[in-house]
Amino acid sequence: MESADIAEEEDRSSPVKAARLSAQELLAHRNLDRTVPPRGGTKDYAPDGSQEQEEKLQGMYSLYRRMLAEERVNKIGNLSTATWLEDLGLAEVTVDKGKFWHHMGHTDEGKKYLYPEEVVFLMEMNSIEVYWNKVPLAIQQAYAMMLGDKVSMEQYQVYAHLSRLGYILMRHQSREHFSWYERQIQLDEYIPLKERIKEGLSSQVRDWFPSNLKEEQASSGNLDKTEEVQNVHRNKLASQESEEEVKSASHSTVEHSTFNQMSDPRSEGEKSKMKGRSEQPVDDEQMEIDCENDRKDKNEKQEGLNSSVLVPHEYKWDFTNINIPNVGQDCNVSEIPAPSAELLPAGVQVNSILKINTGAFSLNTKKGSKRKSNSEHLSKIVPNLRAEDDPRKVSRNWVEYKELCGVKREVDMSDTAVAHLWEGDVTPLVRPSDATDMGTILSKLQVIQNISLEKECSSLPKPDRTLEIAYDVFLPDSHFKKSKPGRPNLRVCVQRFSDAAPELALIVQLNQLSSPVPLLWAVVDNGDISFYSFTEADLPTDYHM
Amino acid sequence: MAARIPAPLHRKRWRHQHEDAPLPIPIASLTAVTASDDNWCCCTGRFQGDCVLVTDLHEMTMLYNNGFFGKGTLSKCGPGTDRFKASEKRHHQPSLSSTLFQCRKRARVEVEPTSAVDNSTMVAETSQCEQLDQFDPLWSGQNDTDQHRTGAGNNTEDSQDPATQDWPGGDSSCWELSEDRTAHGQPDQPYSQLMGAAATIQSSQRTTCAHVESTTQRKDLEECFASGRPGSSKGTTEQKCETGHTETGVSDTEHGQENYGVRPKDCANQEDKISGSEDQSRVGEFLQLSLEEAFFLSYGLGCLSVLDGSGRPMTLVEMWQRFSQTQHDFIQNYIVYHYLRSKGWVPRAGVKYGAPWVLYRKGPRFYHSSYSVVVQTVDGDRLTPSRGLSCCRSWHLLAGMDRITQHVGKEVLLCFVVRPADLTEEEETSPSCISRFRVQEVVMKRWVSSQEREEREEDH
Amino acid sequence: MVSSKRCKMASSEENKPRADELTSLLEHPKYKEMVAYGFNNQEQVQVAMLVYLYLSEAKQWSELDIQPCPALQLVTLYGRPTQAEDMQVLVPLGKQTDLSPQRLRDFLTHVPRPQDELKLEEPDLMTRTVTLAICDTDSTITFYRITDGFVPPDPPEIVAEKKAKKRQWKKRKGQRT
Amino acid sequence: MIDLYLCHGHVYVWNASAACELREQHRIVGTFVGALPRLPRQNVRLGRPLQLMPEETTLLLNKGIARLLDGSIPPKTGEEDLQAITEHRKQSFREQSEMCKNDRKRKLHEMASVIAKGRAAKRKKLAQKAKPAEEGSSSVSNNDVTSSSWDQPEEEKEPSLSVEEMKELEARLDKTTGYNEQAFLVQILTEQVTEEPQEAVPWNYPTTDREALRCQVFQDLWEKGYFLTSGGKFGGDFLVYPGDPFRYHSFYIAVCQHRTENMEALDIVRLGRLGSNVKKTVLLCSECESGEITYTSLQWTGMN
Repeated sequence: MESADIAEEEDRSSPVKAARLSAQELLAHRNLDRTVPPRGGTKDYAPDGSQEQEEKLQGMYSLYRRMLAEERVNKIGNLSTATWLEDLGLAEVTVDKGKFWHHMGHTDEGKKYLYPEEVVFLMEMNSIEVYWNKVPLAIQQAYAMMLGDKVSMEQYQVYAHLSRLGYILMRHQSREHFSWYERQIQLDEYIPLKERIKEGLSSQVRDWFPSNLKEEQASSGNLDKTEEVQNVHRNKLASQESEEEVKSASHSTVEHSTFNQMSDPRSEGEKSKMKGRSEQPVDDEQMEIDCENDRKDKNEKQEGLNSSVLVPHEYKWDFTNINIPNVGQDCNVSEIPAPSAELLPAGVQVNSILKINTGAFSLNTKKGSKRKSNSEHLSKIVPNLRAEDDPRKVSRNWVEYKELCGVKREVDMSDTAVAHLWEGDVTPLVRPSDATDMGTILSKLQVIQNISLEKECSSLPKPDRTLEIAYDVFLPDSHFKKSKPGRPNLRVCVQRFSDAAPELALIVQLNQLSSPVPLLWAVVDNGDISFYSFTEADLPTDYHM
Repeated sequence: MAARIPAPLHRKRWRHQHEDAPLPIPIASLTAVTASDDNWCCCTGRFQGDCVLVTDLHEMTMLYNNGFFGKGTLSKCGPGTDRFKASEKRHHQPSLSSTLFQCRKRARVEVEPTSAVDNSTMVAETSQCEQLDQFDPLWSGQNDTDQHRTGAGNNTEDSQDPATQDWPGGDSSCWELSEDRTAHGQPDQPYSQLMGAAATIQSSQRTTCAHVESTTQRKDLEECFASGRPGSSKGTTEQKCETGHTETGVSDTEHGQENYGVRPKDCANQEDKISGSEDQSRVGEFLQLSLEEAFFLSYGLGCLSVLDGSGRPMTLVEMWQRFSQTQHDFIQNYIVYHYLRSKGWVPRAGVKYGAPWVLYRKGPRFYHSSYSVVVQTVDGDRLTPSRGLSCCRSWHLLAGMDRITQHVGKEVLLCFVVRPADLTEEEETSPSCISRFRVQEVVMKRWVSSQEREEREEDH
Repeated sequence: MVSSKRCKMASSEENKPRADELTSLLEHPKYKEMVAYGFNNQEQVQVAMLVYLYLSEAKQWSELDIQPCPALQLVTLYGRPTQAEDMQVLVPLGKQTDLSPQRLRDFLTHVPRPQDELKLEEPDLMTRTVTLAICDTDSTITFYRITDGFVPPDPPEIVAEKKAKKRQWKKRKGQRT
Repeated sequence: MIDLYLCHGHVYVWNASAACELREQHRIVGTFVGALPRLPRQNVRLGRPLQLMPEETTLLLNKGIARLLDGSIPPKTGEEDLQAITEHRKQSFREQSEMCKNDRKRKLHEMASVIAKGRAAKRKKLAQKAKPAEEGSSSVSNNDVTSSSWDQPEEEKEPSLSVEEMKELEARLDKTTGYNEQAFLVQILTEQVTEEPQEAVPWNYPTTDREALRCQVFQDLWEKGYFLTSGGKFGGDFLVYPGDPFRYHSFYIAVCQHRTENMEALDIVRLGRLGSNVKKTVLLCSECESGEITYTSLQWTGMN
């Protein structure tokens, strides 16, 4: 009205100024076309100055002029309202309508709040009216007031981009408080972070599974304690006390129930007391546990004792890395020649044919592509290693056997063109005696290791720059509950196109923080968003002969 | 988290999918013969410029077929496998042979005045070498050869007719191989198949036009017979064909004459002219190994001897040093090459895709490559980029790399070479530093935000 | 010459064929000519020879020849893919050659053009286009064309035409094999 | 003069006709980054604000086409302002209810004959029921009397409502609508309403050599008549269009590189391949010694 009048008075050549819509215009918006205009047909190669091209272009222009000028109009009855609290950097919801509350906003002391990106997004969705000092804000003002500080423009663009598609985005809860192990067994989903910090729940878990907590490393006391526990594990393995501890730990892990662990009633003090009296006989209760443990599979216990528990750090069961061999009929079975009897101690009988499952490590080939030659292979197996030169030497175990094989086959290539390669300090990795099968050859060649930084997280260098994971992302239509969000499907961090490309240290660090949820890098190029993932891979060793 | 992620695999539809041995060394489980010092495979290559050239036909085919090392200088992949444009062109422009001839002739004529040496044909090899010595002292050395065969045969000399100016050697060794196999009384799979049968009929190519023709294809044989080139060369070829591929060779001869009656005659005429004055500017095909491939064959498998410019075999340390001087990113590229090879994958030159390597499962004969490999050295302390240009240096380059790679159904594999922080320059001059490097593969993929939704909509 | 023990086992008979093959390369008049230019760039000579052989032997280019470019210390090539096609000027390069925009400009300005018998639809294009033959160390070659100024992409008609040609070619190839 | 707003380092155009003018008159395309009001939950077509590349901003300021304003000036909250806003809203509600009423009335009149028909039919039904009973009962109103007096010609004549009837209906309308706040429409402003003149703010771009080159290339290509958009997705700096991107595909992927900046031959291959994949020419843009921009086209030869 009045502002519209002002606009009328403006210089005709300049664009029409912003205006509040008149009642008439508001009503007209009720009948808005809700379709997105077509892309304007197939594009031409180049302008040729023809009338036809010009008309098509002008058609597009007028379509866009109309569409872009459209405003957001809604019934008061459909609109939520909120008040922007500058000091908090939050909007307090005063009227809550619609379904957004289902996956947006949070409550604190009985009040409902929205994060800036949530507010701006809802404004753009035409579902909330936001007041600041009693003035309703325009989106332009919301951009200026709410974004840019804690939420960068790029971050908002990514948030809006994904939200428009129906993804549900939650601010990423820094999960550094959870150890890698805890995350792996999804413990983090069950204990709200706040609770965890408040109640100090983590301290016990931390003793068992020391994480790479920043705080932990910062506070030397904590760190000492961790080391102490580790030492105890190492030194007093023989003692029943610690064995008991160890067992319960191993069991809880194997059975995937750490809740026992966490509800362990013993306090810190009690524990240390128990360490002290390690030479004393065990009490009944512990005996009972021991017996129970004994009843369980002994191998399981043994495994737990030997591998993981000694160094709590290694206590990780990464099932993506553990290959469970396929012992079924459907995989390639190669047979390797029997070891030479001369090298084996007397009386040792080796089955004439050793079967090895090569299929387990090969790639996902289709069933149809299975080689026919298996049968051919079978028929070709002949005794392998030749007679021993020095019959006095026999091996008592496999390591010795291998060594003997190596020594025995001291390379004598002097008659060949490649003899000089075996002279000097550096010699070829594969000796003729190693060329028994592809597996052996490859293992000889494998002198360069994969870094597998995962296992060395404590020694991981800090990246030069810091970048935070911005959002946890849940797929559209996932049965999302704000109260119990569960594990997100994706996580996303935000970069500008002009930012430095990700360096390894950063990739590793962020992947670790996000693990086991895949992390996406949203790269924003002036409003254009592309997503990339950088997955630390470990290509499978692949052989098929 | 280091994860096993499925590699993008696209199987090739290829007519000859027989699998050769995966590496050019005798592997007991395949040959059923225990590998030992005296049946070890030994090839010889020549370090020249920024690559290593292998010239022996048998070695060439073995290195290519058994593990896909190197590339034929005149072919798209393996030596002598190329039958693409040349034959195509000939089909339409029968006169091209003559252009080629003209071209060669011109090449000769133009050089003659400038060269002090007599360029006349039929020069004995020794005198050629002398010329060479005068001309370029760098190459003065006589080439060294090796005994490359398993269970060295004695009919090598027989089959090598000294009058044959083309592709000497090769085939014979192949035949010898099969004989070798029979001698050992091995059943089933012919050893020659494992160790490079493709070489068998290579020699036939010279009897047609000068360009390279495919090896095991019938047509080559047809042409070979049809061209009816007189002389000992034909004799040997026929003889060989009869020995091994009797069925193929003989039965197709007449039939071939019909089909290609005109063209080969054309060629033959040209050939006659050329052979009349012995076209000595004709150069055969080599197998060109990249420095990384050569070093792997020597250091990893111990089956390649590399001669330096003077024909002296180089030790591993010498090779390492010379190679890293020649190619500034040799070390980082080698580390990645070796690492991937040691996992059973086949890395090959990736220049076509703008990457140092492209990575095949099994080999280019079976699958399209799965990854474009990008190499970036990082400092062991900080894991930050330390040297070299790579497309890891900006989002622009990464985005570009991703686009190219995606376009051809591959993924980008970033290989970070972690150089130990305490590695001295001195230590880097010996290949014993190799095991101190470590590698981290990172698969880069683009994620399309709308795909999730689209897939859902498709479901409904 | 070589006195090591390796020499004795490499008997002279076996030696001959290989020597012959390599000498056929080293003795090649064009190779000699390239070396005779005396450029301080041995590697480029190697690459140039590779490209020369590939184009002459495998691709059968017509009127293929070499030309020195002393200003840039480069061996360059020129020739026609087929007799019907335009003359192209090529600069063979290793994949690791350091290039800068300035260097590319230098190619455009300094690489000599063959003066004789130019059959060009667009004569001035010749003076401002150079084909880079970029070689990997395993002898893979890729060819990219640089041109001074703006060269718009092919309009759809021409793209379609080329596609049809390619399809035809493939079809013929299929028939033949 | 077109107003650009600087907001947290980014430059936005909030006004719809300004955005259109930039494109139609000045070949400046920008990127829309806001949700489209008519269909907000999609990413295919976005709406205001229009975000400008820094190079676009630099050009517009250099050419005097636009001015840069501070985008983060908070709205005024003085008594008068508040009152004006409240007043505007009240006024709007009054008008809305008025217009709604009028609208309904208009509809009512349009529908009058239908209503009358309905009523007549109803009445007839009633009458038929009532016939056996007493006729002309006391409960019948005046209106009824009048209409009943027209009972006979009812079959032939179109039924219509009397003036009184209309009034009664209108009164009922007045009662039901008008004061239900929830039904009132409000606008969520996209662009802020500013009446006061604003001072232009400085624009600090380019700052680095690379940015300077990008600006120079952008301006040079723009002056040659091309449309340009950001080219990061294609691994380049800009996409260069021969005409409006609405109607034409881009010709070139512009890659800005300093004259002496080294790249490997491998980079050339990568760029060339990028271009050939999408049937575009790669345009290497660098400054020559004289400071002008030189362009080198890079294309795949189609040869292997």
